[in-house]
Amino acid sequence: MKDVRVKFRWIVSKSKLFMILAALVLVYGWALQGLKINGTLLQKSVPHMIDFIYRLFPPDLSVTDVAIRALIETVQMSLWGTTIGAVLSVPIAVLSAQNLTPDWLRWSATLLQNAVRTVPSIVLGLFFVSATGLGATAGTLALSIYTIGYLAKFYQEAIEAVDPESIKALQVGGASWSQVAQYGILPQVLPLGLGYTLYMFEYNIRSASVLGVVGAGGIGFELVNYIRGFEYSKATTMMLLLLLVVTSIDFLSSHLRHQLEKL
Amino acid sequence: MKDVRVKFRWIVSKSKLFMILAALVLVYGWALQGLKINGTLLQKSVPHMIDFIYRLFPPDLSVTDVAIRALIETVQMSLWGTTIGAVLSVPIAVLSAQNLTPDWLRWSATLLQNAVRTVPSIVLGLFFVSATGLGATAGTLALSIYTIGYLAKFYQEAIEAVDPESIKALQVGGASWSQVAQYGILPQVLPLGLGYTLYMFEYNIRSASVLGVVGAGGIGFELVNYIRGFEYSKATTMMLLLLLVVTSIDFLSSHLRHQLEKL
Amino acid sequence: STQPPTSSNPVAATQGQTASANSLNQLRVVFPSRSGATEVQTKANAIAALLSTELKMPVIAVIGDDTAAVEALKAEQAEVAFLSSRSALKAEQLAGSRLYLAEVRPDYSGGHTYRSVFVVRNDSPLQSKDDAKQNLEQLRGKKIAFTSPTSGSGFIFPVGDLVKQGLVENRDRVKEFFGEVTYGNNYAGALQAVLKGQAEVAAVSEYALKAPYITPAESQQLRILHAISGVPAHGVAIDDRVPADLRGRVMSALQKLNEPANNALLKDLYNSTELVSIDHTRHLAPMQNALKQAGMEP
Amino acid sequence: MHQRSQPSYTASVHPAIVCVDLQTAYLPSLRRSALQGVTCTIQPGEFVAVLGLNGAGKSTWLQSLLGLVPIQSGSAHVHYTPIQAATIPQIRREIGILFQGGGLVPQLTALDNVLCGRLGQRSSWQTLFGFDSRDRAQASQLLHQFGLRDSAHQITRRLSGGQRQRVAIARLLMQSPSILLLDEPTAGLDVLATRHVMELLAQLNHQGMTIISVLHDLAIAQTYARRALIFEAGRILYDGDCHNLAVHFKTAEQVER
Amino acid sequence: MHQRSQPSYTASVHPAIVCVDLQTAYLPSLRRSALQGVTCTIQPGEFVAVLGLNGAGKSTWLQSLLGLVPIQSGSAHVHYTPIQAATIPQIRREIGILFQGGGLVPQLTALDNVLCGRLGQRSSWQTLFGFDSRDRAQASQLLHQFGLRDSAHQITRRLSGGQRQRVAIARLLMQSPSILLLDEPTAGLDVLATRHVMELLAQLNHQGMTIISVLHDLAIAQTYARRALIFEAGRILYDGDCHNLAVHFKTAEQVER
Ligand SMILES: Nc1ncnc2c1ncn2[C@@H]1O[C@H](COP(=O)(O)OP(=O)(O)OP(=O)(O)O)[C@@H](O)[C@H]1O
Ligand SMILES: Nc1ncnc2c1ncn2[C@@H]1O[C@H](COP(=O)(O)OP(=O)(O)OP(=O)(O)O)[C@@H](O)[C@H]1O
Ligand SMILES: [Mg+2]
Ligand SMILES: [Mg+2]
Repeated sequence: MKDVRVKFRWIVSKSKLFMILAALVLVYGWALQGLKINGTLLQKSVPHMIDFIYRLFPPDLSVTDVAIRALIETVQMSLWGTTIGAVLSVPIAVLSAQNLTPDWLRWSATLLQNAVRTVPSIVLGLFFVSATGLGATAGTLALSIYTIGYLAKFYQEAIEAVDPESIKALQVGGASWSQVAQYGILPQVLPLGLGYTLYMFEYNIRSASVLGVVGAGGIGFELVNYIRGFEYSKATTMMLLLLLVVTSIDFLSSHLRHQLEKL
Repeated sequence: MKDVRVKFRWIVSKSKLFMILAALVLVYGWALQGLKINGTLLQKSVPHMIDFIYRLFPPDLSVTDVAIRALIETVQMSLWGTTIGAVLSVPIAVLSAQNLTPDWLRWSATLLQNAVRTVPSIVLGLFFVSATGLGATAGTLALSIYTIGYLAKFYQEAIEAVDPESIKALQVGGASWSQVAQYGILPQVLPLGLGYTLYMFEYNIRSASVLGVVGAGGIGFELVNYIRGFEYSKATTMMLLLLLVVTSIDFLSSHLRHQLEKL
Repeated sequence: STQPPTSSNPVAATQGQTASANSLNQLRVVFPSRSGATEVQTKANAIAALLSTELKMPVIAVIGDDTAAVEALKAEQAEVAFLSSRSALKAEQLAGSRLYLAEVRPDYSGGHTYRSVFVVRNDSPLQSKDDAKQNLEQLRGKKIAFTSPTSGSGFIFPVGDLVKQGLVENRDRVKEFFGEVTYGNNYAGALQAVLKGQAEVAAVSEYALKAPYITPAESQQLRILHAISGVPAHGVAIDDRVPADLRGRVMSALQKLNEPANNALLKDLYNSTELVSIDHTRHLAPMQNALKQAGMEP
Repeated sequence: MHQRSQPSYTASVHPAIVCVDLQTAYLPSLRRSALQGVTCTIQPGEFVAVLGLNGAGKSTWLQSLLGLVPIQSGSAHVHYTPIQAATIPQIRREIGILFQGGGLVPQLTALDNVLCGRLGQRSSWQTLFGFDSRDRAQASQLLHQFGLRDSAHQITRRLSGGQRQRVAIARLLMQSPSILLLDEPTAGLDVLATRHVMELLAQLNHQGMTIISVLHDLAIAQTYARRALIFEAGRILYDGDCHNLAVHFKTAEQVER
Repeated sequence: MHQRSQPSYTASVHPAIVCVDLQTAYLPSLRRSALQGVTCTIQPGEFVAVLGLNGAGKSTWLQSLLGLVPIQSGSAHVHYTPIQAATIPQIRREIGILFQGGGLVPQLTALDNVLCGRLGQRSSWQTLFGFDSRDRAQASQLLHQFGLRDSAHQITRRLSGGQRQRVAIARLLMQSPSILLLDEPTAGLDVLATRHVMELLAQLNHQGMTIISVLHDLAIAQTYARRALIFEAGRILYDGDCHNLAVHFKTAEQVER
C-alpha cells in the first residue's frame, strides 16, 4: 500500500519533470527559429572579428586628459545621482519586501518599481531636460531616478534574505515596525546593500545612454562618440581608464564589506 | 585604568567617525560644485514637466500589433541571450567568489568580469556585427556577453552569502570542490539566482542600447525610435506593453521562488 | 497633435511672452551630438566663444541629442539649436522656433539639399527602371538595411516614396513589404550590410558612398538603384522668444563661421562648410511632405 | 539581583494561560497537525516544565501562545484575553519568549542585542539614535551577571554557542514580561551557566513571574519546576507534579515506540 | 547495527591524536588566544569526554584538529601525520566532525543531507547525477534507526531542532571515519534520543572507533566516556578518568570565578 503510493508519487514527479523539459525545449526552439541564425556566415567571419579587435589597438593615449576630465564629470554626477537614488530606493524596497509589508501595500510599491524600470533612460532624460534644461543637473536627476529602478529591486532582495528568526524575535518582543527595520534588518542588510550601491555608482559612471541624451557628457558618452566617429583607438583609451575605475570600485567595495563584517 | 582605556577608545572612535563625516561632506561638496546646479530654475519649470508628461498621453493604440511583434522578437533574442549569458556566468561567478576560490585565481576571474562590464554595449554590438552581420544573431550574442557583466556579479554575491557552516561541514567531510558546489551551494543559491536570471531576462527584453546597435530591432529599440521621432503617444503604447511584461516576469519570478522554497 | 504650428500650447505661449519681455541676458545654443561627432563640447565651446564676442553677451554651448534639443527649446531652456530638418519641424510645432540657416556641404548635390539613395551591389539582379514605381516594386520581399528609423535620407524619405507609390501603407507597416528589415544604426552599418551580402539593398544618403563611411574600393562594388532628391539639410533654429533684432545679430554672427578664419570651427564640428539663410517653410516642405506620406507626426 | 521595573504582575487574579482543545493546521509531512488538542490551565506564578520527545510539538505550542502559529480550532487565552489578530500586540507585551536557537541579530554586539529587548517599551523616536544611558546600564549589568562583561562589545556571531544563549536570555529579561516562555534555555550551556540560568528563573518565579520552560533534562525539571507537562504527538500526555517524572516519561516512550 | 565498510582502523598502532603545546592566534577581544597551550595524547579506541565552561576553547580545539583554525605554535599529529596545509585532505578523510549547530544544508532533504556524508568517498563524476542505490539504502537505514523515516524527504529547514541534530549525526556516520569528533552531540535532543545517540557512540567505540565528544552533562560523560579532558581558558585543567568529575569541575569553577 505504502510502496504503491511512493511509486505513484515517483511517476507523477517524473512525468511532471518530463513535461517541464518538453515545454522548455519547445520554447527554446520557437525562440531559435525566430532568430534565423545563419551558421555558415559565422565561420568565414573570423577574420572580420579579429580585424575589429585589431583596430581597437594600440590605444591612442593623446586623449588621456580628455578621458580624465570626462571621468571626473561623470564621477560627480554619479555620486549625487546614486546617492539620491539610493535614498529614494530604501522606502520603496522596504515597502516591496515580502517579509515586512502586507500584500496590498506591497503590490503598489512593486508596481511603482516596475514602472520606474519600464521608463527608458531617454524618456527620463527628456523629462528632466524640460525641468532643468540640458546639462549636468538633468543628468544627475535622470540618473537618480534610473538608479531607483535597480537599487529598489536589489535592496528588496537583500531585505528578503534576512534571517527570519531574528526578525521574529524582535517583533514578538514588541518592537515597532521601524524599530525592527533599524535594529533587526539594517545591520544584516548593510554589507550587501553597500555592495549593490557601489555597484550602481560604478554603473552610473559607465552609463552613456542616460547622460548622452541630456548632453551631460561624461566618459561613457565620449566613448560611444569615439566609436561612432570611427576613432577606435581613442575609445580604447577610454575603456582602459574605465576598467581601472571599475576595478578600483570593485576593490573598494569588497574591502569595505570586509571591514563591515569584521566590525 | 580600565575606564580610562574605555574612554580613550570612545574618543578615538568618535573622532574617526567625525573625520569620515567631514571627508564625506567634502567629497559631496566637490561633486556638487561640479554640477553647477541652478536652484531657481526648477521652480518655474513645473508647467514644462507637466506638459512633457501630458504629451505622452493618450497612448496611440494603433501600433499595438507593431509593439507585440517587436516584443516577440525581443523575447526570442532575450531568451537565448540570457540563457547563454547565464551559463557562461556561472563558472566566472564561482571563480570570483571569496568563499570558494583561492585569491590568485579569484583576481583573474574578477578582472575578466570587470573587463566585460567595461566594454560598452555599442562595442559588443559592433564586434558581433563584424562576426555575423546585422540582425538577430548578432543581437543575441551581444546580449549574452552583456549579460555576463551583470549575472556573474550577482551570482557571485549570492554565492558569497551562503551559510558558511554548511559549506565547512561538507569540505571537512572530504567533498571535492565541485561536490561542494553541487550539493552545498547550488541548493542555497538557486532561489536568489533564479530571481536574478529572470530579472536579467526582463532587462534584456527592455534593452535598446545593445540591440539597436546591431539593427536587431526589438521593442526597446522601437520605443527609443518613437521617442526620437517625436511620436510620444506611440512610445507610450510600447511602455505600457513593457510594463505588462515587466510585471508578469516579476510575478513569475516571485511565484517560482516561492515554489522553490516550499519544495 | 492637431494644433497649428506656431502657437504651441498655452503655457509655453504665455511664458514665452514674459521671458521675451524680460529680454534675454544670455544665449544658450544647443549642439546635438550627431553620429560621428566627437569631443563636441570642446568644439562647441569654441563656437560659443566666437558668438559671445560677436554678440557681446554670454553664450553658453550645451550638448544633447536632437530630441533633447527640441525639449530644451520648448521648456525655454535654450534659445538657439542646431537641428535636423525633422527636429526643426517639431521645434516649430512645440516651441515656435524656426529654422533660419541651413548647413551646406560640398558633397550635397543640391547645396543645402541632398539625395536619399537606395544602394545595391554591382552584381545585384535588381536593375534601375525609369518608372519610380516599377523601380521600387522590385524591392518587394527583399532584405533591406535602413540607416535608422529617425534618419531623413536613410528612412523617412525612402519610406515616404514607397508610400507615395502605393507600395507601403505607412512607416509602421514597412516590414510587410520587405522580406526583412534591419537598421544599420548609421550609414556605414547599412552599407556594410549590403557589402557583406547580409542585405540586398540599403537606404542611405548620397554622400555616404565614400570615406569615412566606406573605402573607395568598397564604393566600387556598389551602385545606386533609385534616388530621391530634395532632402533638406540640417540647420540652425532660433526660438521665437529671441526678438527679431537679436535674431538678426545671431544669424550674422553665425555666418561669421563662413569666413575662412573661422570656417575650421564649423567644419570640425559637423563637417559642413557654410551656413546659408533659408526660409523655414520652403526649406522644410519636402520633409513635411515625406513625413506626412510616411505617416509620421506632422 | 535583577531590578524589575513593573512588579505589578503578581496582582493578577485570572489564570495566566488557558488552552482549550488547541489545534493547529494539518501538516502533510506529518500526516497530522503539530498540535492536535492541547487543554491546560496555568495559574500566575507557576513554574512549569514542558517535556516531551523531539517533534512532540513543544515549540509549536509555545509559539501558538504568541500568535506565531495560526490556531486552527480550540481557543487560547492569556490573562482572559483571547489570542486573536487584534489582541496579539497586547499579549506580546505580557509574554516574553526565548526561541530555540536564540533569534539574535548576528551582526549586532551582545550589548545591542540585549538592548533590543527594550524596544517594546520605547517608541521608535526614543530609539532612533540609540538607547538612553539607564537602559544601557541595565543591559550591561545583565551581561555582567551572566559573566559576559568582557564580551559586551563583541559581535554576536563571534560568540561561542553558550555565550549566545546567555545573551538571548539577557535580552528576554530586558523585556520584563509577566509570563516567560523558554524553549530549551539551557541548550549548549555549561553546568555552571545552566545552574545560573535556572536559579535566575527560580528567583524570578519567586518574585511572582509565571515561567514555562521546555526542558530535556528531567533532573533539572525536578529540581526547579513545580509542575510538568509531558507532550506526545501534539497532545498533553501528563499534567501534574514533578515527582517520578522518569516513570511518566517511560509511558510516553512506550506510546511512541 | 551499523554496517562499517572499512573496519581496518583498529589495526593502527600510532596514537590517534597527539597535541604538544598547541596555541592559536591572539584574539584581541579575549586579550589572549582561544587555545594557549594544549598538550595531550589520545590512543586509538578511546572514548574521551571534553568538558569545560562556555568559551573555554573546546570547539576551537576540535576545529584546530581539522585545520579549520590555524595553529600558531606547538604541534598536533593525527596518526603521526602532522597537521599542515599539505596533509589536511588526508587527515580529513580519517576524522569526522559534528559541528555545534550541525552545519546542514537547510534547503536539502534530510536524506540528501545524510548522503552528503558520502561525498568524500565518491568522485565528483560519480555524484554528478545523484547517489547510487546502495548509498541511498544505507542513508535511509540510518535515518530509520534515528526514528526519522517519515521525515527523510522533508526539507531540513522544516525539521525540529532535535530532528536536525540527528540528521547531522547520521551524515557523520555515513563518512565512516576512524576518529569521531563531536561538539555537543546531545544538544537539543530529548532523553530518548540522547540515550540513543550515546549508546550508538558507545557501540562504535566498542568496534574500535576513537571518539572525542564535547559534553556538558557530567552524568552522561561519566556513563559513557572512559576519560575526561576538562578545558579552562584554553588549557587542559584535568586529564584523567571519569570518576568524581564533579569534584574536578568544582576546582575548574573556582579557577574561573
Ligand atoms: N513549518 C513546518 N512545516 C512542516 N512541519 C513542521 C513545521 N513546523 C514544525 N513542523 C513539524 O511539527 C512537529 C512539531 O515540531 P516542534 O518544533 O513543535 O517540536 P518540538 O517538540 O519542539 O521538538 P524539539 O524538542 O526537537 O525541538 C515536528 O514534527 C516538525 O517536523
Ligand atoms: N572568530 C573568532 N573571533 C573572535 N573570538 C572568537 C572567535 N572564535 C572563537 N572566539 C572566542 O574564543 C573563545 C573560545 O571559543 P570556543 O567556541 O572554542 O568555546 P567553547 O569552549 O566551545 O564554548 P561553548 O561551550 O560555549 O561552545 C570564546 O571566548 C570565543 O568568544
Ligand atoms: Mg522545539
Ligand atoms: Mg563550543
